[in-house]
Amino acid sequence: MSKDSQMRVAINQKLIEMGERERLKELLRAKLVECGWKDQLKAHCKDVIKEKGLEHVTVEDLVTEVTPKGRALVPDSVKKELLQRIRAFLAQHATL
Amino acid sequence: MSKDSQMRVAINQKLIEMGERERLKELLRAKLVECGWKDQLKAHCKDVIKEKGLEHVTVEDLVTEVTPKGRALVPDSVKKELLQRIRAFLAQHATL
Amino acid sequence: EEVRRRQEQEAFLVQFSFSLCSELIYEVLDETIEETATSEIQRAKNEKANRVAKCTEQVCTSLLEETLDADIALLVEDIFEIELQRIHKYIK
Repeated sequence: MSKDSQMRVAINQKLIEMGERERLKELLRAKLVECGWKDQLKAHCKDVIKEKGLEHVTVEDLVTEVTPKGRALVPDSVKKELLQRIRAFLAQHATL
Repeated sequence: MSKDSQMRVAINQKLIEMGERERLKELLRAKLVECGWKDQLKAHCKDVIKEKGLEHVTVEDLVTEVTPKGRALVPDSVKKELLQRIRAFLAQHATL
Repeated sequence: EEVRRRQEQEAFLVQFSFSLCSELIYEVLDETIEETATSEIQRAKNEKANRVAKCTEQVCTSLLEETLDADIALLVEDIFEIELQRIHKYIK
Protein backbone atom coordinates (compact mmCIF):
# COMPACT_ATOMS: atom_id res chain seq x y z
CA MET A 1 0.00 0.00 0.00
CA SER A 2 1.42 3.41 -0.94
CA LYS A 3 2.19 6.04 1.70
CA ASP A 4 -0.75 8.11 0.41
CA SER A 5 -3.16 5.19 0.71
CA GLN A 6 -1.92 4.43 4.22
CA MET A 7 -2.43 8.06 5.18
CA ARG A 8 -5.98 8.13 3.75
CA VAL A 9 -6.83 4.93 5.62
CA ALA A 10 -5.44 6.40 8.85
CA ILE A 11 -7.45 9.63 8.44
CA ASN A 12 -10.67 7.76 7.65
CA GLN A 13 -10.14 5.37 10.55
CA LYS A 14 -9.74 8.23 12.98
CA LEU A 15 -12.87 9.96 11.61
CA ILE A 16 -14.92 6.77 11.86
CA GLU A 17 -13.60 5.72 15.29
CA MET A 18 -14.65 8.97 16.89
CA GLY A 19 -17.95 9.23 15.05
CA GLU A 20 -16.77 12.35 13.26
CA ARG A 21 -17.38 10.97 9.78
CA GLU A 22 -21.12 10.67 10.47
CA ARG A 23 -21.20 14.09 12.13
CA LEU A 24 -19.52 15.59 9.08
CA LYS A 25 -22.07 14.01 6.76
CA GLU A 26 -24.87 15.40 8.88
CA LEU A 27 -23.26 18.84 8.87
CA LEU A 28 -22.90 18.65 5.10
CA ARG A 29 -26.54 17.67 4.65
CA ALA A 30 -27.65 20.56 6.85
CA LYS A 31 -25.46 22.97 4.89
CA LEU A 32 -26.83 21.70 1.58
CA VAL A 33 -30.39 22.36 2.71
CA GLU A 34 -29.43 25.74 4.17
CA CYS A 35 -27.75 26.97 0.99
CA GLY A 36 -30.62 25.91 -1.25
CA TRP A 37 -28.78 23.08 -2.97
CA LYS A 38 -31.55 20.61 -2.32
CA ASP A 39 -34.23 22.90 -3.77
CA GLN A 40 -32.12 23.63 -6.83
CA LEU A 41 -31.55 19.96 -7.46
CA LYS A 42 -35.23 19.12 -7.00
CA ALA A 43 -36.10 21.76 -9.57
CA HIS A 44 -33.50 20.35 -11.94
CA CYS A 45 -34.92 16.83 -11.55
CA LYS A 46 -38.40 18.08 -12.32
CA ASP A 47 -37.08 19.88 -15.40
CA VAL A 48 -35.40 16.74 -16.68
CA ILE A 49 -38.55 14.66 -16.11
CA LYS A 50 -40.65 17.29 -17.84
CA GLU A 51 -38.27 17.49 -20.77
CA LYS A 52 -37.85 13.75 -21.31
CA GLY A 53 -41.27 12.59 -20.10
CA LEU A 54 -41.64 10.35 -17.07
CA GLU A 55 -42.36 7.33 -19.23
CA HIS A 56 -38.97 7.68 -20.91
CA VAL A 57 -36.78 7.86 -17.82
CA THR A 58 -35.83 5.44 -15.06
CA VAL A 59 -34.57 6.35 -11.59
CA GLU A 60 -31.06 5.26 -12.68
CA ASP A 61 -31.18 7.48 -15.79
CA LEU A 62 -32.25 10.39 -13.70
CA VAL A 63 -29.52 9.82 -11.12
CA THR A 64 -26.91 9.67 -13.91
CA GLU A 65 -28.35 12.79 -15.49
CA VAL A 66 -28.50 15.00 -12.41
CA THR A 67 -25.37 13.84 -10.53
CA PRO A 68 -22.87 16.08 -12.40
CA LYS A 69 -25.06 19.12 -11.78
CA GLY A 70 -25.62 18.05 -8.19
CA ARG A 71 -21.89 17.97 -7.61
CA ALA A 72 -21.28 21.23 -9.43
CA LEU A 73 -23.98 23.02 -7.47
CA VAL A 74 -22.27 22.51 -4.11
CA PRO A 75 -20.98 25.97 -3.10
CA ASP A 76 -17.24 26.33 -2.58
CA SER A 77 -17.92 27.76 0.86
CA VAL A 78 -19.55 24.48 1.91
CA LYS A 79 -16.61 22.44 0.57
CA LYS A 80 -14.16 24.74 2.34
CA GLU A 81 -16.03 24.50 5.61
CA LEU A 82 -16.02 20.72 5.42
CA LEU A 83 -12.29 20.63 4.74
CA GLN A 84 -11.58 23.07 7.57
CA ARG A 85 -13.61 20.97 9.92
CA ILE A 86 -11.68 17.81 8.99
CA ARG A 87 -8.36 19.66 9.38
CA ALA A 88 -9.36 21.01 12.78
CA PHE A 89 -10.47 17.57 13.90
CA LEU A 90 -7.19 15.96 12.81
CA ALA A 91 -5.14 18.69 14.45
CA GLN A 92 -6.96 18.09 17.68
CA HIS A 93 -7.23 14.32 17.71
CA ALA A 94 -4.81 12.58 15.42
CA THR A 95 -1.11 11.83 15.47
CA LEU A 96 -0.74 10.88 11.85
CA MET B 1 53.99 28.96 26.97
CA SER B 2 56.31 26.39 25.29
CA LYS B 3 57.99 27.14 21.99
CA ASP B 4 55.74 24.64 20.17
CA SER B 5 52.62 26.21 21.62
CA GLN B 6 53.83 29.66 20.59
CA MET B 7 54.43 28.41 17.04
CA ARG B 8 51.08 26.72 16.97
CA VAL B 9 49.35 29.94 17.98
CA ALA B 10 51.35 31.94 15.42
CA ILE B 11 50.57 29.57 12.53
CA ASN B 12 46.92 29.34 13.45
CA GLN B 13 46.71 33.11 13.52
CA LYS B 14 48.37 33.34 10.12
CA LEU B 15 46.04 30.71 8.68
CA ILE B 16 43.04 32.71 9.85
CA GLU B 17 44.44 36.11 8.85
CA MET B 18 45.29 34.93 5.34
CA GLY B 19 41.91 33.27 4.94
CA GLU B 20 43.59 29.90 4.36
CA ARG B 21 41.68 28.18 7.14
CA GLU B 22 38.35 29.02 5.49
CA ARG B 23 39.72 28.09 2.06
CA LEU B 24 40.81 24.70 3.39
CA LYS B 25 37.37 24.13 4.86
CA GLU B 26 35.74 25.16 1.59
CA LEU B 27 38.00 22.77 -0.31
CA LEU B 28 37.05 19.97 2.04
CA ARG B 29 33.34 20.74 1.71
CA ALA B 30 33.62 20.72 -2.08
CA LYS B 31 35.54 17.44 -2.05
CA LEU B 32 32.93 15.83 0.21
CA VAL B 33 30.21 16.75 -2.26
CA GLU B 34 32.30 15.71 -5.26
CA CYS B 35 33.15 12.26 -3.91
CA GLY B 36 29.52 11.51 -3.05
CA TRP B 37 30.03 11.62 0.73
CA LYS B 38 27.25 14.18 1.19
CA ASP B 39 24.76 12.11 -0.82
CA GLN B 40 25.68 9.04 1.22
CA LEU B 41 25.16 11.01 4.41
CA LYS B 42 21.75 12.27 3.22
CA ALA B 43 20.72 8.73 2.33
CA HIS B 44 21.84 7.50 5.74
CA CYS B 45 19.84 10.28 7.45
CA LYS B 46 16.77 9.30 5.42
CA ASP B 47 17.20 5.65 6.41
CA VAL B 48 17.46 6.51 10.10
CA ILE B 49 14.39 8.79 9.95
CA LYS B 50 12.46 6.04 8.15
CA GLU B 51 13.60 3.36 10.58
CA LYS B 52 12.93 5.31 13.78
CA GLY B 53 9.92 7.25 12.55
CA LEU B 54 9.91 11.03 12.12
CA GLU B 55 8.03 11.59 15.37
CA HIS B 56 10.66 9.67 17.35
CA VAL B 57 13.79 11.38 16.11
CA THR B 58 15.27 14.78 16.95
CA VAL B 59 18.12 16.57 15.17
CA GLU B 60 20.39 15.65 18.10
CA ASP B 61 19.46 11.97 17.87
CA LEU B 62 20.07 11.96 14.16
CA VAL B 63 23.45 13.67 14.51
CA THR B 64 24.51 11.14 17.15
CA GLU B 65 23.31 8.28 15.01
CA VAL B 66 24.93 9.27 11.72
CA THR B 67 28.20 10.80 12.94
CA PRO B 68 30.22 7.55 13.26
CA LYS B 69 29.26 6.43 9.77
CA GLY B 70 29.74 9.98 8.43
CA ARG B 71 33.29 10.02 9.76
CA ALA B 72 34.08 6.54 8.53
CA LEU B 73 32.83 7.33 5.06
CA VAL B 74 35.35 10.12 4.33
CA PRO B 75 37.65 8.72 1.61
CA ASP B 76 41.37 8.58 2.36
CA SER B 77 42.05 10.41 -0.89
CA VAL B 78 40.17 13.45 0.46
CA LYS B 79 42.10 13.39 3.73
CA LYS B 80 45.40 13.05 1.82
CA GLU B 81 44.57 15.95 -0.46
CA LEU B 82 43.79 18.18 2.50
CA LEU B 83 47.00 17.19 4.25
CA GLN B 84 49.02 17.93 1.10
CA ARG B 85 47.41 21.32 0.82
CA ILE B 86 48.23 22.12 4.46
CA ARG B 87 51.83 21.01 3.97
CA ALA B 88 52.18 23.08 0.84
CA PHE B 89 50.89 26.16 2.66
CA LEU B 90 53.23 25.60 5.59
CA ALA B 91 56.20 24.99 3.27
CA GLN B 92 55.43 28.20 1.43
CA HIS B 93 55.21 30.14 4.66
CA ALA B 94 58.00 28.29 6.48
CA THR B 95 59.41 31.48 7.89
CA LEU B 96 56.33 31.94 10.06
CA GLU C 1 72.69 23.48 16.34
CA GLU C 2 71.19 24.79 13.09
CA VAL C 3 70.60 21.23 11.80
CA ARG C 4 69.00 20.22 15.09
CA ARG C 5 66.77 23.31 15.00
CA ARG C 6 65.70 22.56 11.43
CA GLN C 7 64.93 18.93 12.27
CA GLU C 8 62.83 20.03 15.22
CA GLN C 9 60.92 22.47 13.09
CA GLU C 10 60.36 19.83 10.41
CA ALA C 11 59.02 17.40 13.01
CA PHE C 12 56.81 20.11 14.45
CA LEU C 13 55.38 20.99 11.03
CA VAL C 14 54.61 17.35 10.24
CA GLN C 15 52.83 16.92 13.55
CA PHE C 16 51.07 20.25 13.17
CA SER C 17 49.90 19.36 9.64
CA PHE C 18 48.35 16.14 10.88
CA SER C 19 46.61 17.73 13.83
CA LEU C 20 45.31 20.65 11.72
CA CYS C 21 44.08 18.21 9.10
CA SER C 22 42.14 16.18 11.68
CA GLU C 23 40.83 19.34 13.32
CA LEU C 24 39.52 20.69 10.02
CA ILE C 25 37.99 17.36 9.06
CA TYR C 26 36.17 17.09 12.40
CA GLU C 27 35.04 20.70 12.21
CA VAL C 28 33.69 20.45 8.66
CA LEU C 29 32.15 17.04 9.25
CA ASP C 30 30.41 18.13 12.44
CA GLU C 31 29.04 21.25 10.76
CA THR C 32 27.94 19.37 7.65
CA ILE C 33 26.37 16.51 9.61
CA GLU C 34 24.42 18.97 11.76
CA GLU C 35 23.25 20.90 8.68
CA THR C 36 22.32 17.73 6.81
CA ALA C 37 20.48 16.21 9.78
CA THR C 38 18.53 19.45 10.28
CA SER C 39 17.61 19.78 6.63
CA GLU C 40 16.68 16.11 6.26
CA ILE C 41 14.38 16.26 9.28
CA GLN C 42 12.82 19.45 7.94
CA ARG C 43 12.44 17.90 4.49
CA ALA C 44 10.76 14.84 6.03
CA LYS C 45 8.46 17.11 8.07
CA ASN C 46 7.51 19.14 5.00
CA GLU C 47 6.92 16.00 2.98
CA LYS C 48 4.65 14.64 5.71
CA ALA C 49 2.76 17.92 6.07
CA ASN C 50 2.18 17.99 2.31
CA ARG C 51 0.99 14.41 2.36
CA VAL C 52 -1.38 15.06 5.27
CA ALA C 53 -2.78 18.13 3.46
CA LYS C 54 -3.22 16.29 0.16
CA CYS C 55 -4.76 13.19 1.73
CA THR C 56 -7.09 15.28 3.92
CA GLU C 57 -8.39 16.96 0.76
CA GLN C 58 -8.86 13.59 -0.91
CA VAL C 59 -10.71 12.21 2.13
CA CYS C 60 -12.86 15.35 2.15
CA THR C 61 -13.69 14.95 -1.55
CA SER C 62 -14.61 11.28 -1.14
CA LEU C 63 -16.77 12.05 1.90
CA LEU C 64 -18.49 14.81 -0.07
CA GLU C 65 -19.06 12.59 -3.10
CA GLU C 66 -20.30 9.69 -0.96
CA THR C 67 -22.82 11.95 0.78
CA LEU C 68 -23.91 13.63 -2.44
CA ASP C 69 -24.35 10.33 -4.26
CA ALA C 70 -26.51 8.95 -1.45
CA ASP C 71 -28.56 12.14 -1.17
CA ILE C 72 -28.99 12.56 -4.92
CA ALA C 73 -30.20 8.96 -5.22
CA LEU C 74 -32.75 9.49 -2.41
CA LEU C 75 -33.90 12.80 -3.79
CA VAL C 76 -34.36 11.39 -7.30
CA GLU C 77 -36.33 8.41 -5.95
CA ASP C 78 -38.60 10.74 -3.97
CA ILE C 79 -39.24 13.03 -6.90
CA PHE C 80 -39.79 10.12 -9.23
CA GLU C 81 -42.34 8.68 -6.80
CA ILE C 82 -44.09 12.02 -6.39
CA GLU C 83 -44.25 12.55 -10.16
CA LEU C 84 -45.56 9.01 -10.62
CA GLN C 85 -48.29 9.58 -8.05
CA ARG C 86 -49.17 12.89 -9.65
CA ILE C 87 -49.61 11.20 -13.04
CA HIS C 88 -51.66 8.37 -11.51
CA LYS C 89 -53.97 10.93 -9.91
CA TYR C 90 -54.26 12.73 -13.22
CA ILE C 91 -55.12 9.51 -15.08
CA LYS C 92 -57.80 8.61 -12.53
